[in-house]
Amino acid sequence: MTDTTYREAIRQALLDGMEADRSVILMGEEVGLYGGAYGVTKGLIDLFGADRVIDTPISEPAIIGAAIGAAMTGLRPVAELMYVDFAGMAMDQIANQAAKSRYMFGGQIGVPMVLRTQGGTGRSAAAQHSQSLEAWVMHTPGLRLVMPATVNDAYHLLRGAMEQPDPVVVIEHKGLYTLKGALDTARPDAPWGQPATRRAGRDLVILTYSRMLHESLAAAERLAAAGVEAEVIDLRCLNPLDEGPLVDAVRRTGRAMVVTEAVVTGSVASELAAKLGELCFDWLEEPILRLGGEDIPIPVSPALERGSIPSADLIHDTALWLVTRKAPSWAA
Amino acid sequence: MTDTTYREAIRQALLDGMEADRSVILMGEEVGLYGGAYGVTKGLIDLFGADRVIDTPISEPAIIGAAIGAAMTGLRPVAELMYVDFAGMAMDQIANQAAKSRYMFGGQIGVPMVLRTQGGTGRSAAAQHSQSLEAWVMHTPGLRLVMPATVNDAYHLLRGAMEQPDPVVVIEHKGLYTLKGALDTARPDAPWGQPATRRAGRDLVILTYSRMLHESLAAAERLAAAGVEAEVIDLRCLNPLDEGPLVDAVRRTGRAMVVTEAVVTGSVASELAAKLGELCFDWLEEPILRLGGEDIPIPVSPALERGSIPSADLIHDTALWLVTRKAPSWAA
Amino acid sequence: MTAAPLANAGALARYRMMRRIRSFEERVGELFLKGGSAGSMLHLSIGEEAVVGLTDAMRDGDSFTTHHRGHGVFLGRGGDPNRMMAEIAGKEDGYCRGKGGSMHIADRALGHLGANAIVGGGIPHVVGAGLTYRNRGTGQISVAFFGDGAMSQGILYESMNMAALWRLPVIFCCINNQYGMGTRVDRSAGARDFPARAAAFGLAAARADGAQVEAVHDAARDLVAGAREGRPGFLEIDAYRFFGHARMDKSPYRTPEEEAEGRLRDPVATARARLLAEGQAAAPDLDRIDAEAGAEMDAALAHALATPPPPLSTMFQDVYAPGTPAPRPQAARLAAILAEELRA
Amino acid sequence: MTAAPLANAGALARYRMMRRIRSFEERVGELFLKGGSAGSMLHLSIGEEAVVGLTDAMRDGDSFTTHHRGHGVFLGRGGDPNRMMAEIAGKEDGYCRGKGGSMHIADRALGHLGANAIVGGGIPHVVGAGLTYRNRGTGQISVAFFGDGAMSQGILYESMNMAALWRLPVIFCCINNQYGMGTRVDRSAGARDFPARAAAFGLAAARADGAQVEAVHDAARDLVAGAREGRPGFLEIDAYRFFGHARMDKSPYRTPEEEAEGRLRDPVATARARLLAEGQAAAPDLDRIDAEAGAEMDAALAHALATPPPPLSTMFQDVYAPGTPAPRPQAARLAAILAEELRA
Ligand SMILES: Cc1ncc(C[n+]2csc(CCOP(=O)(O)OP(=O)(O)O)c2C)c(N)n1
Ligand SMILES: Cc1ncc(C[n+]2csc(CCOP(=O)(O)OP(=O)(O)O)c2C)c(N)n1
Ligand SMILES: [Mg+2]
Ligand SMILES: [Mg+2]
Repeated sequence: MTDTTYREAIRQALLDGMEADRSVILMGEEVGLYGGAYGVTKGLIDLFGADRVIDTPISEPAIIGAAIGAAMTGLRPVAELMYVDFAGMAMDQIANQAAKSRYMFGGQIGVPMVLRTQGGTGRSAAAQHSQSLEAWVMHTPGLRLVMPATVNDAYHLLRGAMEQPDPVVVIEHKGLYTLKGALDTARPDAPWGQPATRRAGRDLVILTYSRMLHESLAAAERLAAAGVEAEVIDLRCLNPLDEGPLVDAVRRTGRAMVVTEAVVTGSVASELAAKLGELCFDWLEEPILRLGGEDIPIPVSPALERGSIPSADLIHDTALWLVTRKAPSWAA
Repeated sequence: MTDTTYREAIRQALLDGMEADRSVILMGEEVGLYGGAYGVTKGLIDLFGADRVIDTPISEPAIIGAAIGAAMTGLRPVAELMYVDFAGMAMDQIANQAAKSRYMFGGQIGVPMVLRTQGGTGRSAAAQHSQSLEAWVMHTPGLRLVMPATVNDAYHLLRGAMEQPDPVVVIEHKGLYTLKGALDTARPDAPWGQPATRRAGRDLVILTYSRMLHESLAAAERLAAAGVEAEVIDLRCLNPLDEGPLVDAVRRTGRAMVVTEAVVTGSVASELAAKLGELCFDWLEEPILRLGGEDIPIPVSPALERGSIPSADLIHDTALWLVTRKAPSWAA
Repeated sequence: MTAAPLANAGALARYRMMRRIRSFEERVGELFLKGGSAGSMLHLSIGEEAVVGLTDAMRDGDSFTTHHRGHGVFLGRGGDPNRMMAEIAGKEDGYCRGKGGSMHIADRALGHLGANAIVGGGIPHVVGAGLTYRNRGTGQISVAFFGDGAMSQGILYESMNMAALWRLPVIFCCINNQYGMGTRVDRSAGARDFPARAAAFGLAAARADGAQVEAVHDAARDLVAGAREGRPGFLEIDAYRFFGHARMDKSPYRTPEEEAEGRLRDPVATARARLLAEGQAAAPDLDRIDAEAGAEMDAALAHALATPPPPLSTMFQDVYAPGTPAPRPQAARLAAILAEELRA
Repeated sequence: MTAAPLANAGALARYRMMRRIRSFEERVGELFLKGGSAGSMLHLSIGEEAVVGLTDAMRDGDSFTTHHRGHGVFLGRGGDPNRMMAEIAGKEDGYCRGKGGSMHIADRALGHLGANAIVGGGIPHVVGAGLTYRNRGTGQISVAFFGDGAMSQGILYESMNMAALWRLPVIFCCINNQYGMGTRVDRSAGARDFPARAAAFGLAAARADGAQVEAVHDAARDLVAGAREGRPGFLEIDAYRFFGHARMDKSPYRTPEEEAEGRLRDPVATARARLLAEGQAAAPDLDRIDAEAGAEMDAALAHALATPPPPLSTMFQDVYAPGTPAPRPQAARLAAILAEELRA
């Protein structure tokens, strides 16, 4: 167990995965010489050579397509899409090819590939470099989806993804690469595929993932000071979703919020609220609330950008209302 | 008021729109000489010439991109994406360019274009030609989204779309082109942007759109025979969503189902259930149920295809349970 | 049986294969008319049989992807007509258990990495296969088959660029049948020299007459040899689509005269005439081949009609690999909610 | 003030514009160091100023799109440095009211249809603009500016094909600065002759030395004239990216020697030397031009720092056109739920 960063943990997972399995290759824009747009793959090309760490042209559809073909024929590609925002160019290869090949071909041909990418706000990168598009992925049967929020998960969710027989989309968060934390390569926070309870609490449950976990935990701390104990569950693995523990928590507390950074309309928050609304109806004291990004493109101005996604303050205020029925000032 | 088909109504809307506004052009694969893959644009090239009815190469991203540029400079393009399934190749132009230009450019440059496409099952067209991808569109601020279910709406929603100052995605249903019904070009079923109540009822409300409207209405007929009166609301305009009438109906009946053909996880049904769960909580007698497509790619076998999406039977049985607490046989 | 010396067994074998393809496609048409096909999205490769010139230049172990009009290519690489026809009928006994159909047929064992209903969709997959073969030094190649319509898809150029850049054992084969649906190639291509496009990306590029399977074969042999040594290639097969785009299309956008002329460029008839003219085969030999092909495909058609459709429950299989949980059926989800409700 | 005859006022004007671009970009760097830029995604066009050879061949009313490294192009077409710098600082007074920033700057009035942060994203928009101009017979042209990296984007080829097919008044201008981030062009291009690619799609294609603005201008004039008559063109400007990809990049993937050599190909210094050598201007003239440019951009920088950021409420504007309802803020949504709850 060592202290390291989210960035380093991902790099370690790639390194360990490549050492464990010679069929693993990395491919993507700037993953080699440059070391990755966010420095994640630094030095790996020196360790594994240009045949296994492949700098590609700026051709997102063909990058994913080539990874699919490599996966079909025996390699285990970890393809990188530099920003999840570029998924728009490659969704055909992601959703129509990678996701559906096994099914369309009657189980004959699997696509054991990982698609690493990153999303989210926090760097004033504007509307085309700041999105959270996990909802597109989640709506696509055949894909698996994981989104690490902690340093340990950055390692374990990716390692686990590299062992799956089907395509896994791993969405990192650009605002977390410098996050520091403990990494225990022998012990995941929870089994791959399951959520992790990051904080126990009896009064309400906050369901979240990726960077919003940290805003939620900060809000929970302040709520505790006010006598409200929020349980915070990190979804980690969004699809397929292990709903059991979520259902238990929501039934136990009777109050729930789902917090995401994505545009709220049509988001993962909506999916969770709908699903838990179905399964926990008789246990609910209050509606399941969604907190998400505003329904707008992400503005470049740092203040506007920050203002467009949920803050610990907003989570705190809303949770307090849910539990105490005390209206926040902004609800006046 | 004349009896015609959904296909003809769309064609009429295009024709009337092109006559009313010389800046309207059509562009897309096979929209000209061929008359459209589903025959919708038949003959329009003869009426308006090849400068206004433009057959394009098979280049989905550039088709949408060219439409954007034309819209920015003064034309009103109606671009056709032959199948919504091909959105995967063009989502960058749809979601990063068309949707965000006005915002990113601070309001300077609008993109008044229409993207016509069609989706859904019913023709054994298999996994890459049968999807319902409206959830991707709905999750994209800046886009408007309409999905006509009736002949009259096929005309009016498209005509209205052609007058919007912002990009509108119109998703038709391949299974509805031969639908017959009344067209009154002077009278829309409801104002553009608003839902339409297709059947009144006191016991529960079924929220739906596109082809599932007809399955829902069929189910409602059978429910009536069993003494259960279902209100059936056709969303028509999915984004932005005029939620008021939906909220009223759900509060009034206390029971609601959302029925869509799309894969249920991450669907428009989830968005609706989440939103109405928030706004109608205290009025609900039962959880808001989602009925959607199975969480699988669409299989080619006609029987499997049919079995993978909601039927009038399933809607009927589920509604009956919601109202009478009588478990259907398949729930044993 | 005749005693004519078969100087070129390869040419005869290619004739036989082309005839099998022709017969197969004719039976696919019948399957549709009998109401036995899964849907109407059936794209016949009649007129394009000379692709056998390339499939015959490939080796066991080579892989390939095809477009929506790929029956002929698949047969050329050894596809089993019974399982193909059953798949086209959406039957459980089909290659894909009735999930894929005509446009999504595949055979891992034969290196068929999949037909694709997205124009251009399967092209980049051969780039990835090429990476595998290059990295492992296996000597295999991978070939993408697609139509002239895919020449307008950006992903083709991205893929060709990668193949050239990385010197991959890959071939891009454009079966130019002059049409993408109703659009003749001069209405979709800003410039008409497709090999020039490929050459500009660094590929060895050639065009061959699609009426002459042996001409295709000659060009293909060179390209295949080059590809095996890391010089990726591009081959345009200049052919004609004899019938409509799909089963419902009567091609009103072209003249009967043009069609009649196009159909004169028949690779099967041309090959037959040449075999006879060069004395490589006698008419009875060829007649027997034709009859055998017809009988074989009659049997495939009968099989496809007779064999049962997949049971409903198979719908949930193959979304994910065996051993990982299948998606929960909606009825089960609703029942779970319902059960809780009743309990509560 | 000197009395030297300015034989070629155009060349001097281009020199002035290049100097203004250089000074502007230097101030953008300062803005970042002062912590005043909105983010660090700032891509300086230093070394690429010869693009003025093309912008100067365009006319009022012509339109264009740019990539993420488009400040120089925009200035070349008349962009206002104050509003540009304010936008780069994310301020309300900026071209896009602080919503777009460096990578999403636009000016409808000047025909700037938008910078784009998606490599290749803006290229097809000029095809559409070309359709408008062709249909209306306006005589305008539209030009897409992009980097060598976009030569790997399929959408470029789709767009070039359409432009050639439809004979649109359009030009595709590749500013080849030899790098896409850390990838030198020989590591991204299977074949290096970009004009050959464009020619294979039917475009009039040329390459010009990016160190020589007049050479660029000569090539551009011909292409622009052709485009106006419906012969679309492609121009590669062969340049060098003087600094890192973005503000944080120190270019460790290339040698100092290479950089030093690349920077010898300085279009500003080259133009200055040529103006002097040919006696078209005297040193004091040019010094004054330089000083004026510096002062102008100092002022733009000061303005950007001083002018206020946009108020939070503007966030909800411009998602849709004025007159259509803005998205409801989340706080209002939650409050609505809350209010109902309290009432109930
Ligand atoms: C991405 C995409 N765009 C459009 C279509 C619809 N479509 C199916 S086949 C076809 C024509 C293809 O022409 P070509 O590539 O020449 O193949 P051919 O049918 O002639 O064999 C089109 C436009 C599609 N399936 N995929
Ligand atoms: C579609 C897409 N892929 C990748 C990126 C990330 N990216 C930004 S700039 C860049 C390099 C672009 O190189 P080039 O086109 O030569 O432009 P230059 O930066 O050299 O001006 C890359 C890969 C992006 N913004 N968009
Ligand atoms: Mg064709
Ligand atoms: Mg560059």
